[in-house]
Amino acid sequence: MVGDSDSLMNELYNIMAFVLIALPLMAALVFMVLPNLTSKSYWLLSSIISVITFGISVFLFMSYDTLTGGTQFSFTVPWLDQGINISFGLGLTGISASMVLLNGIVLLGACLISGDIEKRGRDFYVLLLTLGGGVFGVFLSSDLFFFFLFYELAVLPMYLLIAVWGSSTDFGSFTRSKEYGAMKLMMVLVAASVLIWVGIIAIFVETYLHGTPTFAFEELRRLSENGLFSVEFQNWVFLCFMIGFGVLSGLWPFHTWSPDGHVAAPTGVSMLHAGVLMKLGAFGIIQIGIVILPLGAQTWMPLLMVLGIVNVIYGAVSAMSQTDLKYIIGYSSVSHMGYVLIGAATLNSIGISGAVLQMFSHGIMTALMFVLVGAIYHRAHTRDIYVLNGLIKTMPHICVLFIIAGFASLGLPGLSGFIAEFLIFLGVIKISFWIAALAVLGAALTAVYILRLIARTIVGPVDSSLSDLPDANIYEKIVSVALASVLVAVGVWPALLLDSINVGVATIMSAL
Amino acid sequence: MLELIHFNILSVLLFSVGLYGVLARKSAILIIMAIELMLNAVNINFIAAAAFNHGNGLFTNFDGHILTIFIITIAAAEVGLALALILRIFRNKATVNVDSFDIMKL
Amino acid sequence: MHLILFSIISTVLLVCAVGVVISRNIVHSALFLLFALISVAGIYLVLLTEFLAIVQLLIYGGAIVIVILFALMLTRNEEYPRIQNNKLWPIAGVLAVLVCITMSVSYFQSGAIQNVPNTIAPAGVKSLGSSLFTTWAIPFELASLVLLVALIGAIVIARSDKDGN
Amino acid sequence: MIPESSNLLLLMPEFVLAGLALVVFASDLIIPEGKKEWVGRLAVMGLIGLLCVTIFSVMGVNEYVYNDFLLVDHYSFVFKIIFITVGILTILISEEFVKENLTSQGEYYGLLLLAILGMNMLIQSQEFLTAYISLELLSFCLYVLVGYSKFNPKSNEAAIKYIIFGTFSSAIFLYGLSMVYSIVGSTQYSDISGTLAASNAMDPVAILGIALIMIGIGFKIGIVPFHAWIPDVYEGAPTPVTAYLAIGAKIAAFAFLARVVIGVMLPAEELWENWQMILAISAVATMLVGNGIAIVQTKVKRMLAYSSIGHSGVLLSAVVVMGSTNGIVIESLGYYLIGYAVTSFAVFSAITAVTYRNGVELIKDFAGLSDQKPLLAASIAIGLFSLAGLPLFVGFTIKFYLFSSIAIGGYLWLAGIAVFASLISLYYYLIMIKSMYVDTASSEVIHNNIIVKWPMKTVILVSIIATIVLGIYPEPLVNQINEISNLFTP
Amino acid sequence: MQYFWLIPVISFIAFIITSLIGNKILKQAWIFPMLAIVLGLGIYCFGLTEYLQSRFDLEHCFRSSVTGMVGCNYSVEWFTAGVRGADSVNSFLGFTVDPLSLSVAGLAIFVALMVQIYSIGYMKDDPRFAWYYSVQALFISSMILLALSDNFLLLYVAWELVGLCSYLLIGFWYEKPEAKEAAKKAFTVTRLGDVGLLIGILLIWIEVGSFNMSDLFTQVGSGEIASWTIFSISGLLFLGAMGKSAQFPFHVWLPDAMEGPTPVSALIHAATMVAAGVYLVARAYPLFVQSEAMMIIVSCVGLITAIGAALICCVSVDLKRALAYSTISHLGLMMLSLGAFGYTAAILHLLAHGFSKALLFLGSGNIMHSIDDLNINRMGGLKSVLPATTILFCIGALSLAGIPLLSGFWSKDEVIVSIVHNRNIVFAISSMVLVFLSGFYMIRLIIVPFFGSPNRDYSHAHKLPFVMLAPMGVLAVVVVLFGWIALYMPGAPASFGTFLFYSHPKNFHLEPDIAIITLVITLLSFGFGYLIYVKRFSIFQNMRIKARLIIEIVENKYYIDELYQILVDKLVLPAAGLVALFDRILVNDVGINGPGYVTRTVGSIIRHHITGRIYVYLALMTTGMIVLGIIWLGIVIL
Repeated sequence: MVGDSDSLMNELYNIMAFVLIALPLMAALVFMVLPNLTSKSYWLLSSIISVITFGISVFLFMSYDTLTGGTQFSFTVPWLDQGINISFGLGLTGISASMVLLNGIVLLGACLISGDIEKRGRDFYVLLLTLGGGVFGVFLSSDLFFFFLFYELAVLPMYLLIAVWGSSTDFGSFTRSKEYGAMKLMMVLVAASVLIWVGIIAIFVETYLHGTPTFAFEELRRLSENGLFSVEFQNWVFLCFMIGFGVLSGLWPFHTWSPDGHVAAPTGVSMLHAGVLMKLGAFGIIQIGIVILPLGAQTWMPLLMVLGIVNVIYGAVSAMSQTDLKYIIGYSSVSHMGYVLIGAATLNSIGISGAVLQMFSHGIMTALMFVLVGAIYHRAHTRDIYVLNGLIKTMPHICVLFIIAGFASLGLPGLSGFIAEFLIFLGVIKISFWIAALAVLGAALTAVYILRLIARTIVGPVDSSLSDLPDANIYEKIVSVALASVLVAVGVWPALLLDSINVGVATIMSAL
Repeated sequence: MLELIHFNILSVLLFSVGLYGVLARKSAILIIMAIELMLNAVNINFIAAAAFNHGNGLFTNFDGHILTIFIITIAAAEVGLALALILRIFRNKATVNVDSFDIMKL
Repeated sequence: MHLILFSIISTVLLVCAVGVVISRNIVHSALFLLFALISVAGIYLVLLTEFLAIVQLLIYGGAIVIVILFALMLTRNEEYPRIQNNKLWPIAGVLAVLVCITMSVSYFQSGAIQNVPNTIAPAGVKSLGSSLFTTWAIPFELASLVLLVALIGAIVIARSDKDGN
Repeated sequence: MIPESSNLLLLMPEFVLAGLALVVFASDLIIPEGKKEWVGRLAVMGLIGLLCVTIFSVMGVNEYVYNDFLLVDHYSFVFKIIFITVGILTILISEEFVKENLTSQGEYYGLLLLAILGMNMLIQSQEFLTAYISLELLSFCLYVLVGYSKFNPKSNEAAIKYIIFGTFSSAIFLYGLSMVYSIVGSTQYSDISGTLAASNAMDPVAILGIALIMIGIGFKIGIVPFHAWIPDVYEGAPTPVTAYLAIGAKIAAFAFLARVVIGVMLPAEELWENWQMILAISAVATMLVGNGIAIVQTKVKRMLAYSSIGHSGVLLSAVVVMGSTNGIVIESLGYYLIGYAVTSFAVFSAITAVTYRNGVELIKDFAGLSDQKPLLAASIAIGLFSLAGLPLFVGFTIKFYLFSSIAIGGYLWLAGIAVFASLISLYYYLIMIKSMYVDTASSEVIHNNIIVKWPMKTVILVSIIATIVLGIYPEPLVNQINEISNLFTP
Repeated sequence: MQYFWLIPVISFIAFIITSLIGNKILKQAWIFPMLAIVLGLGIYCFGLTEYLQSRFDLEHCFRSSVTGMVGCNYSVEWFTAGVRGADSVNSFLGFTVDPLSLSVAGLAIFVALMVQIYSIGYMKDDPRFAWYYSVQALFISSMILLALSDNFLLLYVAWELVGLCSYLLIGFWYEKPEAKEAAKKAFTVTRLGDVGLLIGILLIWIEVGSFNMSDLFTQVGSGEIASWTIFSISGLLFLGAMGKSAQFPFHVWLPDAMEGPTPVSALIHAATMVAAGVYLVARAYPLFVQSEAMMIIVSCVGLITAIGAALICCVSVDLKRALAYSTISHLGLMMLSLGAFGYTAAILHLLAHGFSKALLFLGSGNIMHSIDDLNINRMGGLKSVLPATTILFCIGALSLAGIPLLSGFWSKDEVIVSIVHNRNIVFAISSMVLVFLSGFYMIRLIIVPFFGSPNRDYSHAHKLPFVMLAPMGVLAVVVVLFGWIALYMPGAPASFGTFLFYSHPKNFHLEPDIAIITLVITLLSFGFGYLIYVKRFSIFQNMRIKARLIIEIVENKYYIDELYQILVDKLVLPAAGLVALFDRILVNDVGINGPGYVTRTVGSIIRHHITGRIYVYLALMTTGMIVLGIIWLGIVIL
């Protein structure tokens, strides 16, 4: 590098990744110590923090040099080099660049719109920032141990966030209390992480017995390339990873925690939960599963593909008959995550880049939908689609953006949903025609239930009881317009994201 | 002729009788007595081993006997403490039957 | 001659031990315990360790049994002399027999026990005393602390407080 | 004539401790009735002084003392430091409790000090008799402490159960020792392991003797067949004593078990292989039984008792893997014990603070604690999350370190079950956290009459900060501990 | 020619501007879209003249070997995914200028201009006037993009955007429940059709490796693609076309789409959007031609749709629905002609039908505007109230009926010629029946509303502003003159046949016998209509009673609508309900809560071994001891 000023800059660059994680977590710790101010002041503080993190994440995304690729901003510090060799490594790859940006945006949105939390504001923001910090950590860490640590850290606050600030709903024939939703979510996610933990330990033991104990991705990748992991080993460890990470990204039989979690969670939390938390699973499968255990990936790819397609169709069909807005969005995110899983299962570069783009676009889409549904619930105190109708009359801003989000989710060209799904279809058609056909059919089914939802609740004659509801407040307006504009921008010009994603996928494909 | 095996068998028998006493008896005091029997069985074993093997191998200066002395002292201390506890519980519940000590279960 | 003496004392010992465990009357079992401890002292004599026999007699026979009798006297309630076994006693019997079998099988199988010279070496008081205070000094100190703790503990527990809330 | 390798100065900490105990007992006479907590404070200052004495006198020493009866090395140094700190913290948290609930308060602190002495000697001893006597010293102190609140029938019942169970198992321990003695001729660990390794056809009497000794120790650490006493004793005992039992006694027992396994078992490879499988089964059973039953508990102390059984199962699985190949297992065990101690203090101190005045027992009585006493609720929550092994707390790193070393030892399936057990434990910890944070305060149990004085507050803050800091940056602590792995090259 | 991409871009900008600041300048909101469309027309005419004088810059333009027409395409890189070089997909924003795109784009721009002028008057007092114009602008930009795009991906993007605009415009008055249901139905049905299109595009990409149409046609031409794949790709594309052009199974949405404002129906559901399906088949014609089976399917579907729709049109009561069915019928006719290798005829008919149907719809708009009712039985005698509309309406209707000298005659005749030549006798006869039916319903739509005795008072019918009549006049002129281009076109290509053709240009030549037969049949149908509706002969009344059952079926549109409704209500929704129930009960309560419940019960069972009594604990301990002892003795002794 030229001159020391550059190395200083380079130095400054490298710790930027660390700052991005440390800032929310430090802020959470500081909040704990602060004397208890009003919830509003904590809201203000956490919004400032999230604006800064958003700035850094945009900076990281922008300055990711798409020509060189590989992991940049790498920052490693030996953490525990006695016995088991764990070093705190961070690094930004092509894929994690867009994911970091996604998390920056969604975290900022979540903080801004949760201004209406009165009860124990401080604890809410402490947990929210820990959640955000944890997710940043997962995307940035280049070390298996810290990947898992941040992965668990992101799951930790979910219980309290949902159980304390959530809302129970009574559906007549069955009730979903917030405690039930929170407990189920926590137990399913930690049960999934049991599988991942066993997998990680198995990998570490292999490296330890091989004489080079390590957790770093690069090392593991190099070891697995020159054949350290036998095929049977890769098979069962990849299976653990697939199910473990799959559960978090709503894999079919284990998906029920996500809709129930959404129904119970407050708006900001379900934004982060659906927008970002579910992406950790898919990110894990791609970043760890495929890179470190390529042979295992190849053996289990058909199963993941089939489960993915089941996810898509099953999610779309069950969304069709839901009566609660959040349930519909919950099942639609299960269906969209099915696309991501199919994309990852294609194991070809188009499919995976489609999957990553879908992760990004679905993240933004669901976050937008949850902001709007949260706003509707905050005003109409019900999410039952039979009760709500003709909302566009009273809340034009919210409803127009809801229509935009709906059309993005059904894959209308010009919005990011289409490009991502199209790339996944291209990836899948190379594998098998029928799965691609079913996937496209899934998109059509999405159209059916989205249009049914819009026709039933948004447009149509106004009910007398709902006629005096106020429109979105200033924060909801800003956040929703920002998210919608991101959707349109990525939809019209996907090269914004695809350049960095392609580079990231290239490194992954070289492992296969 | 008298061999070590006889003493060992004797201590085994005494030990198992003591064991039966501990398991079968209802009154706490009798359980304490049974434990005394078991400890005596242990002492017999120690002294017999020390006496017979004196001289060969590591059996130098009658460690068995010293061990017995320590065991007797500890046993004495233990009986004292156990009976104190039994009296305290008798004062509260007017019975020493082990069956009735089950406020805390499951 | 030793054999005859040993067999007499051991039968007395076992009879009394069984008596402690079987008898219906609590005072009888206490007395049986006293005789059992005395016959153990006899066993020590057979093993030519007079000092230990005296120690056994004094401490066990004298102190411990007396304390137990005191405890029996203090904890009299309506069904004073009669004591029953708890309803688990058949299982206890089976367990005790099983333990006895396993132990004795291990003794019979063990080669080391067999080829032990069958001469009994007398243990003089002088050698016991010297090794007690030289090689085993640390355990001796600890034993004293244990006695101290037992003492304090017994007092703390058994002391009846004035206000006795 | 005291044997030649008798550098008694190395036992300085023990003598000082014994003296301190006697001084404390004596001071009880002088200090008037109302001010008994000063006895405790004296004891604390004494222990802090003792801490310095131990650090200066015994740091980095590694030699046999007193004709190979005791081994003063880094292993015992680390655990001595742990025991003293545990003692200090226990005295601090029990000050309020003793003042409010117990009679004859002075002796309480003296017994605690003697218990610490018993633990120190227990882990230093290289010979079974000293081990037995210090075990008895420790157990006697604990018997008395458990039965300390005389007028509470639960405490009496717990003490009776504990003493009967204790003496019965020490009788078994002694019988095992006598069998081993009649074969080996001496009670030194080195001699026993020498004869065991040498004798080709393993002698049944010696093997059975070792088995009975292990059963005696097994009772102390509370693994499956011998765990039945733990719930009743933990529930019956006064809360600070429960804390001491769950932390101090458990660490001492496991340190002693590790000492015995390394000293006696490892040299005899073939013997140890069979033992490993038996201990592994018992570890699995302990984990599942402990965590399984804890789910359905309604009383807080009983739930914590079963959870500590679960943790003993985890620790036992670490002992199982303790092959002579690598020191990593010992490091992870030591690190786990320290982490466990710190976290349990965070939980137990807060629970003592909550329960000492209004005798609350059920989990649902903790409802709404987070509104009335946020610090206590936060301390319990952080402690429980760390016990469940969630990140950023010390619980996660210690569990990760331990499970990786178990897996390295070749027992990956055991590590898998251990991870599964910590999942189950998360469930009932969450129930507790739910009652504190989510449920609203029930009318009849009011928590705001609790006043948390400075000693309790310092303990809570110290343990919370330690739980978080050790979780985030364990480097210095682990460096300290990993010298004990040189145990394998004495 | 290379500035064609400006047309969609300008109107897209107009869309953005109007939607952003529309409601501020409510009344003048039409300025920007109007400006955009005029500019577009200018660029279009400039480009058209440049093309006609064949001033091609050879670097971009070349004569396609397969279709034989000269096309110029310009493209710019859009995005590329996957590892560059290895298996990656790169997409381009490209557009092609060739006779097909020129003609369809011309139709779209011209009719859009007319409709925009018309709707200034028609939509004047609507509260969301600005939103109407912004969506109009978006529609025009996406329609032109559809016409111009040179690769299937961009085509699909435009295809969906056009669907979106139709959804927004049908559901324009979203307060009315029927409007929102119609919009939902339209978009869902077209979306189901698009599934086929998308899968087809995926298959194309697999075969050809890129979305570019010219690559596909070269590969098809050189025979590298197997016949089965050609059939499946073309079948899937045709599925999409059927969806958009409301062919037989997918036609249900078009009649309901009449809920939207009439100018919208005129522009979208008459001229441009519905023609997109025909345009797609024409664009992919080299593909369709390769598989004989496909051509038969296209013609059969076209035929069935045409006949079925025509029958319904004869009995339908609502004027706009009647016109919708006539559109479906004519689209079926175009598909039939494409199926019968009548490439030029189909496109010519598309243009002619576009202009005349737009005229008819604007006419119905006038009626709607003045008397606010569209039920033709309640009208009658309108010629006295709206003389100008009557004349214009008649011109449009007669042109579609195929009266000579009007544009409809030329194209319809050309279509019939190609059907007779290339298809067997069944098609010929049925096309004759079709001619009769179209003549009959056209005359019916003229007589019943306009002539005959007025059966309601028209006193309050308000006058039509000039701005509504002018565009109809211009359209009428075009309808009259347009037919002649079949004979003569300015510039290099002498006539339309040589301008737009498939594989070899062939000039238009009038087949005297077929022309006469069709003319006779049309006049016959006129007479027949006259007898029924003016003279009201009794024999027709009792014939109507006798054929009660058949008419009743036709009136309810063969119950297809009800069939779909039943299909959805009885099959899809309950199935969805079942899946949701299955999900909640089986997957959730059993699958997820199950293990939790099992562990809890196991926990509560095994806790009973802690009985609280000390001797049980001790017994437990001794059993443990004995078991261990036995194991050890077993190991040591055995």
